[in-house]
Amino acid sequence: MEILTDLIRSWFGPDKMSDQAVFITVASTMATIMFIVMALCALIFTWAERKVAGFIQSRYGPMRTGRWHGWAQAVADMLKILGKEDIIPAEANRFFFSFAPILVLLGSLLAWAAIPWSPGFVSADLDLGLFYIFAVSSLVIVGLLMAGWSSNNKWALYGAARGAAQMISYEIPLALACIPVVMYTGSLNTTDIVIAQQGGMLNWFVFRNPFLFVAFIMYFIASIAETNRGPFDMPETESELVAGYHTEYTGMRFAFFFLSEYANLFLVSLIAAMVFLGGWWAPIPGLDFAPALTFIIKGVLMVLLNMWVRWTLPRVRVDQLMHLCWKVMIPISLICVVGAGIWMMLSGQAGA
Amino acid sequence: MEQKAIYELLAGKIGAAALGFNDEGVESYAEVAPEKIAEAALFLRDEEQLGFNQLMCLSGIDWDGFDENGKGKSVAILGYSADGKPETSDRVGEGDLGVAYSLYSHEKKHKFTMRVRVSRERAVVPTVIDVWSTAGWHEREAWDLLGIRFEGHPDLRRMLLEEDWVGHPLRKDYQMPGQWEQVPLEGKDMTASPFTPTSTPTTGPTPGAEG
Amino acid sequence: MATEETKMNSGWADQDQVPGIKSELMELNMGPQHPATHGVLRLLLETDGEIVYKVTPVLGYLHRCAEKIAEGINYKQWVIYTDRFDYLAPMCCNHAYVTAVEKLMDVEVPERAEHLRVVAAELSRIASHLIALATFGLDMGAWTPLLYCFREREVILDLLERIAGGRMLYNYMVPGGVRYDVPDERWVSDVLEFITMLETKKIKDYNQLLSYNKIFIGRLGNVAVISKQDAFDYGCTGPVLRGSGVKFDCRKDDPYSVYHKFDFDVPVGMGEMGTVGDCWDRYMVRVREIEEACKIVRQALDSLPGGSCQAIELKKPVKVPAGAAYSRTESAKGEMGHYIISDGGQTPFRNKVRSPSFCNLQVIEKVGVGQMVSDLVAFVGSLDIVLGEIDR
Amino acid sequence: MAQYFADMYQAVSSALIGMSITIKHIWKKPVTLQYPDERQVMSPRFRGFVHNDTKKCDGCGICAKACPVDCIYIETEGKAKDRYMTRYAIDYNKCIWCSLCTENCHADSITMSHDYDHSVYFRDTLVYEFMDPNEAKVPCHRITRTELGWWVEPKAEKKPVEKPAPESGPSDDKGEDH
Repeated sequence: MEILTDLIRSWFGPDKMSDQAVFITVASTMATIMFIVMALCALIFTWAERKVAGFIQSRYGPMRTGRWHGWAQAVADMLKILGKEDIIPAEANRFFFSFAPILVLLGSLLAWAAIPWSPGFVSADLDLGLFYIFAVSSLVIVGLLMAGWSSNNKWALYGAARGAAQMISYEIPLALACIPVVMYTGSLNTTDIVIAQQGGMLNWFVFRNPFLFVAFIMYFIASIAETNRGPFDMPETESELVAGYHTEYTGMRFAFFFLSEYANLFLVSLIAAMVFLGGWWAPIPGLDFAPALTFIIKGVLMVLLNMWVRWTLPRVRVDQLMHLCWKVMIPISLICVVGAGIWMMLSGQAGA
Repeated sequence: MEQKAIYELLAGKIGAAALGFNDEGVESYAEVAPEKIAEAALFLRDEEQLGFNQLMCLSGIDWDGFDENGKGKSVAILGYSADGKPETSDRVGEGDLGVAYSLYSHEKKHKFTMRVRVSRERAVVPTVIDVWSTAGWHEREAWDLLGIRFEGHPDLRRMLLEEDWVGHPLRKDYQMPGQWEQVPLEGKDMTASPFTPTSTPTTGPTPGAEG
Repeated sequence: MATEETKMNSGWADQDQVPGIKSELMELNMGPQHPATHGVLRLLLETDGEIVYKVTPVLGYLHRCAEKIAEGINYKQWVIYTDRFDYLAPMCCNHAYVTAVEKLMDVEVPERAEHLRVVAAELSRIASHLIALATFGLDMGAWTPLLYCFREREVILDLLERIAGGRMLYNYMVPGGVRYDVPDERWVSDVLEFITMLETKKIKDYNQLLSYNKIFIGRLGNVAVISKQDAFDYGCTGPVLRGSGVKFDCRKDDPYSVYHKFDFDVPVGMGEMGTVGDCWDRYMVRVREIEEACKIVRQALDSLPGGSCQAIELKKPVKVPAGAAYSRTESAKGEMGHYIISDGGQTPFRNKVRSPSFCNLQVIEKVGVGQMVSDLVAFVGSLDIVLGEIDR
Repeated sequence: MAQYFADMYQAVSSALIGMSITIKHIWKKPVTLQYPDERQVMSPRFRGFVHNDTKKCDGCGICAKACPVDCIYIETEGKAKDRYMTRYAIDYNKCIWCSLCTENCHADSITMSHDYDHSVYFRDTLVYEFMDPNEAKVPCHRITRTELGWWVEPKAEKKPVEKPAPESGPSDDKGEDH
């Protein structure tokens, strides 16, 4: 943010533009950059998901569109979705029906503001970075319920009810898993969290102490549930609820849901990379020439891990989902918080 | 246990209702009067010597036009006439309807077949659903396709056809309705098609396949 | 899941707990276009939230009245219709019909034909069980086993295509024998090689990937238990009956064709992952039956006798003496039987088909009540029904 | 309590075993064919679309009788000696690929080809006419055929007196060749 503000001030000269104008231009450019990155990542991951799924299932995946291995498949998907007719069901509640996808996309887009891409380059250097991310990402739940209720379809209602219950209950282990890290860094600011993991791979929070490693596993499982994917895709199970809360959506509105699913996926993987896997620090101290690149590579690796889990494990039933969250994940993450605290006290790092 | 002995036991139980036992054919069967069928079924299942706990198959039969050397008018498949309308025939079935029960006992490992004959006008057979629950759907199918009513059956609706379908297809004198809910049922006659296809199928190995 | 107990604690629907708020069951249509109903089955559900209170299956969407057609064409022409009953294991249905017709005729089928029939039927059974595994995993959300099972099934389809000509619908068996002999000498070794590959590597993969997966077991253990009494009462047969602990297999207890010559054992549900007769047992019985089928194929091919493979010249018509008989065989889904009444001519007078899925599905009206919606999907998947043979 | 941890351990280990199997497939070569470019070679006995070679066919109609769905339409004109076949068509809307026609044909003219992909836009075009209306009609009677030089099925040589029991019956019979 600071680099950009100095840049703009130097172009237009200090007296010409007031502070608010500069701030607005900077904020809007950062927002468009974030949106472009999100749209790009959604395109790439749609194609990547189909390829990974294909090769896991001993088939090729898309090969037709585009010359090499069907790279243009994602572009073709987008054009197809945009070309589709935009249907609103008869008795659907028009306002909520059209507002729900916007809310869902908004939820996943806002959280990108606090992601530290490289040392100076973060679009909103908030002191409550991590807290802000978890707060904002719960907007998606409201959008979910709105979509399910307003599309006047019994199956959609089922999906929305399950989706909301799942996402609300899995936010708790998600946040609890990050608390030991915050205890270590002493601040919620995302850049500080990453800076605290300087030095080689051994200095990352994942390998600091065993409690943090268990917290990372809890975080990973909760992040799969948060994005409604993998073994926890109860809200839009094809085999029971046809397509869950976005059954009645077509055309551009469905594209919003589609986009926000992959944006959420990449967002959660980036947070994992930032909080546990040392952000932009390279595994070996000497290699820190391209911080943003290493950060993105870690995010992509986490996304591939997520896809690998999705295409292997069967689906969990709704009550088992809740059982897993409340009776297994939350107790273990609480133990991690307490354990990390004791570990810090013993090893004398407290009071930072 | 031997078929004849089973029949003796059954005749002992239901007396005059056991109309006869016929075992020259490949498979022997017992004729039972319709009104005593439920009682016979209960006896066959609960008698510890017999123990028929599985109703293998319950088949409804329309005996119209059956005679031993294949000369009967059993064929009643009416196709479509040249102009596509379903053919009609004035033949009215007069034989009687019947139900055949094939039973099997898991413990004793023996089989038994029971038959019932019922006149076409009053085609009513008591249900055996409380002896073997599998009869529930079999009887609904027999009612649906052959029109044999099973009195005492909890919900005797049509099993496979639409609720408001008219007629019972497996009867020998069944004729295809002209249309069903305003949808004309006719076989499009394709005999006289002037079109010569662009490529008749080739006989060589699969075209385009290499190696 | 005991039904009364679930009704009690979530008994919102019956009595109005909160005065003034009227709550009623939600009427839900699952099917006929629904991904989890294995074909065009429609289930009318009355649910309260997740718990299902009443299931009424609606059938007939695939009804082609094959029994009426049977009264119009002769015995040989109808064999192709039996392929269309259980289109996942067509050879078993061919075998059922052809055995029934031969029971009425007094024809002595050559040994070689019987062996070829057993090999074809067992290969078809393996293909059908592979699909049962695949679609069951798909219902539970595991996408990958589907593709692995289909990859194995393709090999079986190629083998059957080389001997019978068709890939899925064969018309291979004829009353009195089989239509074609072994295509070339490599066919027998190809089948044996496939069998060993399937037994040694593939089954282990499926077990590790799906059968012993904790989520899979959690979803299937103690779910939709069919008691032994219910199984007998509703006439369930095949893997559904054996899953409930009853050791009954037509090939063993009511032997037909040359099955008495082979030794194989009959897997039975032991309730390893919950009670006897739950979904997991039915699933595991099918996995173990694949191994048994492999044993039978190997023994049948090792002792393949020489000689002709048709008792009646293919050109000659098939005439069946008058009489009526019910004969049954063990198809992939259960006991497939034909009650044929012939009046001495070339066309049957009445041909009643007893299909296993028709009886197996009826249990859903009793056991399906009180389940959750996702358990109902698991239950339908474990019954492994095929709508082609239900609606005939 | 022990069950609690046993469940957890089982869940994690079975998940990891499952994932180890799926990862093995990532670097194996996929088994699928790219359909329009690579096609599977069908076995010699494959039953594709039915093809009738009108030069050999003499309009006897056995295949039309053997067909369960009556999808073969044959029209002839004239009596005995000068009977000519004017139309031979197979209706693929009805054909069920049972190959009973190829079995009963005495002149081997009707065979199952290896074609399987003939999708069309209009159902009428699925009725295949095997005789061009303006070309010569096919004579049916044996003698007229020999006179006009059409292919005639060689007379089966007299069967030896005692009919050999069909020991090595025609195991690879008609349906098998192209």
